[in-house]
Amino acid sequence: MDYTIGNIAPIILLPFAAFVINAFIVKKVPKFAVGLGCITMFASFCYACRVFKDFVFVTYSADYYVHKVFTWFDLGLINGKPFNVDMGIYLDNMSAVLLLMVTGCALIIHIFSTFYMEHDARFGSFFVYLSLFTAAMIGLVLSENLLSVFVFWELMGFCSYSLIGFYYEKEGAGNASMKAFMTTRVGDVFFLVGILAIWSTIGSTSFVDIYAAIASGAFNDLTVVGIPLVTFSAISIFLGTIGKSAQFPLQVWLPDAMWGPTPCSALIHAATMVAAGVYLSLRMYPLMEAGGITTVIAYIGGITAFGAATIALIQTDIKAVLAYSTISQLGYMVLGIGVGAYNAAFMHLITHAVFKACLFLSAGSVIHSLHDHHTDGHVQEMPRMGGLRKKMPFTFIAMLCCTFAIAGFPFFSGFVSKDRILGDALLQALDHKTMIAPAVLGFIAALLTAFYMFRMMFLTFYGEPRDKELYEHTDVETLSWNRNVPLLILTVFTLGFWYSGSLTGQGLVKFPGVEHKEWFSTLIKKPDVEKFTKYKREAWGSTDSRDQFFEKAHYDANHGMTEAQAHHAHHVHHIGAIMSIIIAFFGFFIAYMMYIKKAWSPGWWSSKLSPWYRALQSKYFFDDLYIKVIIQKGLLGMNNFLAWIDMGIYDRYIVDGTEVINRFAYRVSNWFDNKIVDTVGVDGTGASVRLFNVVLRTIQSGKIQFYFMILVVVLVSYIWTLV
Amino acid sequence: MISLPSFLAISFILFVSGLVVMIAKKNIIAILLGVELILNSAALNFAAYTRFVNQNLDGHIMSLFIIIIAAAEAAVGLAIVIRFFQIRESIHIDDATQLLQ
Amino acid sequence: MNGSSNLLNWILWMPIIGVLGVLFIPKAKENLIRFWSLFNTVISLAISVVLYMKFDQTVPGMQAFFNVDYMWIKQFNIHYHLGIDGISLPMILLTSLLFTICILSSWTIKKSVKGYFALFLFLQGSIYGVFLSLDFFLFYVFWEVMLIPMFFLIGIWGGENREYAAVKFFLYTFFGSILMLVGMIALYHASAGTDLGVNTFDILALSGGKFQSLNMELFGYTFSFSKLFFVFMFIGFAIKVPVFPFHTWLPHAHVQAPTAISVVLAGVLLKMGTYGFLRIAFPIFPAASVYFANCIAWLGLVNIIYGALCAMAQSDVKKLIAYSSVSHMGFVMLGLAAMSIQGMNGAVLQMFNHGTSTAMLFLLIGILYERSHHRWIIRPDGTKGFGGLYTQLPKYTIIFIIAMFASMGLPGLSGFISEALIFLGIFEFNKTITVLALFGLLIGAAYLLWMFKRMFFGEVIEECKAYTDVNAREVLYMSPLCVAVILFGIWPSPVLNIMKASVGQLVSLMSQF
Amino acid sequence: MFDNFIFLSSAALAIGGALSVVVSTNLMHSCIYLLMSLIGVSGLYVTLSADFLAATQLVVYVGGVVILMLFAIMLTAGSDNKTVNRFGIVKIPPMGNLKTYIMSLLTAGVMGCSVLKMIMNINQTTKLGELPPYSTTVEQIGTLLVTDHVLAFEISSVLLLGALVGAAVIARPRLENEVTK
Repeated sequence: MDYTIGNIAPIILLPFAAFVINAFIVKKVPKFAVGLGCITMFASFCYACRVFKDFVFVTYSADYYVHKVFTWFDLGLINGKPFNVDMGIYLDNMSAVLLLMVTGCALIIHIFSTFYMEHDARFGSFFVYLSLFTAAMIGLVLSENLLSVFVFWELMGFCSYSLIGFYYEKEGAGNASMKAFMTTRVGDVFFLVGILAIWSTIGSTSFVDIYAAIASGAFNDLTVVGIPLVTFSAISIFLGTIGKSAQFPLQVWLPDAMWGPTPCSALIHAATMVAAGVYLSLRMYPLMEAGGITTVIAYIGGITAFGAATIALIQTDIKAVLAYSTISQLGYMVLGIGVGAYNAAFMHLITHAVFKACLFLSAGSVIHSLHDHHTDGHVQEMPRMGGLRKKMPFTFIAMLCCTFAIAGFPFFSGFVSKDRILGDALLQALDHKTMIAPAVLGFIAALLTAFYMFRMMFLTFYGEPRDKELYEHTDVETLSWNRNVPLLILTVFTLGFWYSGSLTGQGLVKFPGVEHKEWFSTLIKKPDVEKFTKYKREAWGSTDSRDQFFEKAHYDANHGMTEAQAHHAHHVHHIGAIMSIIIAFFGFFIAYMMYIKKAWSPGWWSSKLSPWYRALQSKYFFDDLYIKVIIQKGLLGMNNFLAWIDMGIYDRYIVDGTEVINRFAYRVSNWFDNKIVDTVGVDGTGASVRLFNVVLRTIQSGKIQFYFMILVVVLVSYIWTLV
Repeated sequence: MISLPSFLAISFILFVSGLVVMIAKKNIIAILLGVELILNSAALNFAAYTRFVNQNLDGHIMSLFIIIIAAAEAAVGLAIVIRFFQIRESIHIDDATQLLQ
Repeated sequence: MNGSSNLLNWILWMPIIGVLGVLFIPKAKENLIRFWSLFNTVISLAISVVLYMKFDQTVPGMQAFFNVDYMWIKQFNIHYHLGIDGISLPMILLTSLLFTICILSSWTIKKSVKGYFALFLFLQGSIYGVFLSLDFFLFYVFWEVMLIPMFFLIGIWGGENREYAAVKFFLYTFFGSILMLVGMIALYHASAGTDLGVNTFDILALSGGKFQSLNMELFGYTFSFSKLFFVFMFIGFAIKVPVFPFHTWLPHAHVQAPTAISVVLAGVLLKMGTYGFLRIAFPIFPAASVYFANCIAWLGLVNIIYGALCAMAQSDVKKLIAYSSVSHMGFVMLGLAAMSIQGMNGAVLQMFNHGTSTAMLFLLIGILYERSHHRWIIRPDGTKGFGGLYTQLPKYTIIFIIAMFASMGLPGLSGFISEALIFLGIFEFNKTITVLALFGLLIGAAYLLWMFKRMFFGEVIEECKAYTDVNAREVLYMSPLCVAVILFGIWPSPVLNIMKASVGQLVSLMSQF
Repeated sequence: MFDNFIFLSSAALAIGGALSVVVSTNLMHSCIYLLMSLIGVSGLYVTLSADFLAATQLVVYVGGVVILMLFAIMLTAGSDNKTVNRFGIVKIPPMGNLKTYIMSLLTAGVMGCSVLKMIMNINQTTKLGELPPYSTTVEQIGTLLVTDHVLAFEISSVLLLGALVGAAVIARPRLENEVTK
């Protein structure tokens, strides 16, 4: 398993090359550009499969990794040490799995886009952005250091900006894209601070060096602005996650991101953009742990999961429901990081990516079919849908499976991952009082998730069509390769056993005769920082020499815990799993009663809880707070004030005011000259000046006679001197 | 009675008159008249000196050349005046101030 | 001294030859004048490329190979001394590139073509002079001479308020120059008292902290010679940068100047200020610079934040970009104040990168102005000045996006690496400033994106429907900058390699104090 | 006695003519006064026994230059009706006013004083009658012109030719196409 540039680099270089080539040819041959984008994506996926196979089937060790660096640029020697800025590849089990997920989802989204965007005027351009977006995400996954992560991180920000603003003739798209970029950039700036803090302390941003530094205590006793450096950098980097993964309080951009075309929403919400934030936090998990901010992370995750789920309750736009559900699920992942469920959080990242991609693509399929002939636009509002399962049965099945997955029904992937997070949260809550709140919020959010997802399903696919005309115009879904095949593939992977190795997940009910193989939970585990201290950096192209101290096959069923602890944990996990199954069914039941049976009226609830309902409608006033108060009142007001000070006061009065001083000085000196000098009687100065003035003026008269006179005078004076 | 100082006095008066004419008059032709007067005073001085001091004819030759040059000067000067008049419709000296510009 | 060393003479006097050529071409032959000027700048560019090829990247100081040194005024020991090192070479390359591009962008100048191009080439020559001089007196001469063409170029070919802007620019800079002159003469007189033994203007001889222990009496107080005159020099250069509070000439000058002049102003002229720090103020007064480093850093921070906030309030595109220059030059000041390898390298790189990205923005605004004849994002009466340009001008928009994101420091484009290096440098120096300066980065993105949103998104407004997309000439002169911005964003080594030895030498000098 | 008479009358004519040129306000008149003055000067030449000079004076000046002047005056007649120049400033009258006279007299006074001072220093008091009489000078002048002063003679001929051609070229009215150019 000796990886060289030829094995890994194509994964990122192929989509990137597609981007570069397509950027130039897309205007001439859009069809070819689309084909190129898809083919390169497929090739990239194949390479990722190979990497995945090597990591998963050859070794079980969670510690094994491939690390290759080359110098990007260097600045010569600093205090005798060379200062190199490195780029390179860091590939371990987590990256391998994530790579597969990213390339796989991206490939499927590419294929679906050929269906969805077919009639768009800028069919080709869309694929240019898609290629770059995917390349950036792949680059981020492959990165070996934080700086390189930041580079791709920002590139993704740029791509999301372009894709959200894809329909640039709409004013709202402009607002949304700008909002997305700026909000994530708030996080990015802090991320950069964190990078700088680490970089300037240990002279490198490589993951390996950071782990080694944590293990060797290089961060100890250092402080930045009063807080320990390790905490400072952990918070800063986690703020990057908050921005990118739309956590509270920077969640405002993600719902607006649906201004982009639906496949791009799928890409942003599932595979790339938001996953990057969680991935970063997972990578930097040792740092977060060392910084002691896991409680904060858990609280933020819990609040996000709960808050976004509540907002999703009342959304009527199908994509908005999905957007808030994304935020909520991301909250789960962050909660998982906070409660130490490293493995489960990552697993939820993967499972969520699959079912959320499927949900968005299904929603896209629905929206694409519903064409309003009056406004010549697609319909996204659920109040105008209803009964669509007869028109598009295949989409319905796909979406239903995904809804089961996200709601955490047994046998589906969401159950496997989410319930392990909740189980760990419960475990933490039992041990520490402070962790009770996040766990409770997590469980309530699970209930709400099941409810609003089924609400969406029922409103869309069940009941009577509420907009008859629209319903009549909708064509019956016919199977097509680029619409249903992607959905089918994703649907298959919403099943739980792909991830857990057992049919139910959790390893609780073992399928008879099948060996117990929880590949996921054994492959991915917290990096053991102690192991990295021994490591010497390897240059690009050199062969691995780490085989001697990294065992390739290693499996620890208890995850490093003692037998008693493991037993306790298993026990709590059982309780958590049962609780969440009950909760999921309860959520389903409420939705059923409200929207199918119509036994309980949603209107009654909303009128009963009207203040809260209003708060939900305005998304807890975050948009108002940020845009109206902070930006419009605060920032713009201050800007205008400053600009007015700058040009209106400072420039006009202080800088140009020196002219007044000059004029005053002139007047004073003039007065002095006239009144003092003249009246005192020293008339000579002024008079001579005036005379001189007269003389000069006369000399320049151009009159020949005057010149002649001068000549005579000069002649005479010459004569006088002679005589 | 007829001695060198008396000739010099006459010449002096002619010279001063010429000078006054040149400066006081604003008419270009009048200024040329002043120039003629001054040239004459000079020529008269040559003739007088050569008669009273060294008694040869060199002064005469000099005076002769002065007359010749005066004639040439008058011809060219008047031509310029006429040309100037054609252009400016004036022979006022203050109109000839191209040197100022 | 061997044959090739005349390269510096050639590059310095080539534009002056160009000026003479322009003066000999009859006024009516406008195209001949344009092509001649273009030809001339292309030759300058070619010479700079030759310089780059022959440049030895491992030598830290002045490259002896290129050195030119003649006695100029013997009585005062003034030399005609030219030299080049890793700090001036990027600036020379930038100047050559931008002037070639600006000649192309000035193709549409209608008013008095001959005078314009003559002055423009003259400006180029004087700027080369500033970047190449190693004698303080010569430096000062070029520094002042540069004002003259600039004054006329703004004052004659500028916008409606051009005289005011030109006079303001002139007086501001002149004020700084006078302080610099005082400092220069003081140095000259003080130099005999040091180990040099003679009065000299030679920058290299003066540098190295020779005046550290000198004191002088002024108005009955005792001042440290180096601190006092460092402040003088600082103000002189700071006006050019411009550092808050000496920045108010810049918005006026930029807004009023014609496009090419704005490009030169932002792209090259502002760098002369920071170049002055690197070449003169820091090496000659290293102790004083270290003493004032904190002060410089805070001023840089104010520049960043204040410039960015003011930019956000502008409704005139060009003024907005002008304030963004103030903000970006603040980053350079931060990098200089850090006085570490990373910070200084970042600062020099930022000087180069800001030159390319801001030049792009100004050129693009100029292109737009040729179509619209106004620059309002929002007119004073509240209506939109531009709208939906994305739909109307797709190619233009793509170039604009590249320029805009380069300017806000998107990774993969040139601004990022320099800013990251600057931040790395300043983080070790002062962490509070770093955290605050990063907000400048945030606001920097905000005002550019907000401007972009208001101008490019949405429906095409009626007025914009007549605009045509960029033509071949415009694409021709934008493309080298696009390539530079992307190339140096992905692969900064070509620029970093030429500067790092020289910068390292400067930093090791500073670190002794 | 006869010499004295000729000298006195010639001197009176020359001085009177010159002063009349100064005070006259009519250009035509002052030209005639100049004629008188020139005739007086030629009379003075006679008293100095420079008969060839006197004749030349009469022929060239009286017969040539003054006539030329008169023609010029007549050619430029009617030129002085404009009292304002092109800058809008009221012009000084062509024949001068008090201010110009004062200025000229001041200048002339200064000049005259210095010249007078030099004249005062001359103590050559020989009377005309005490000098050896001259024979006719024509033959000697002719000899001198082609021997000692032949170069100046030739140059003056060239000068005269040049003046002739130059005057003709300058005074020639421009053709229409030349004027527009």
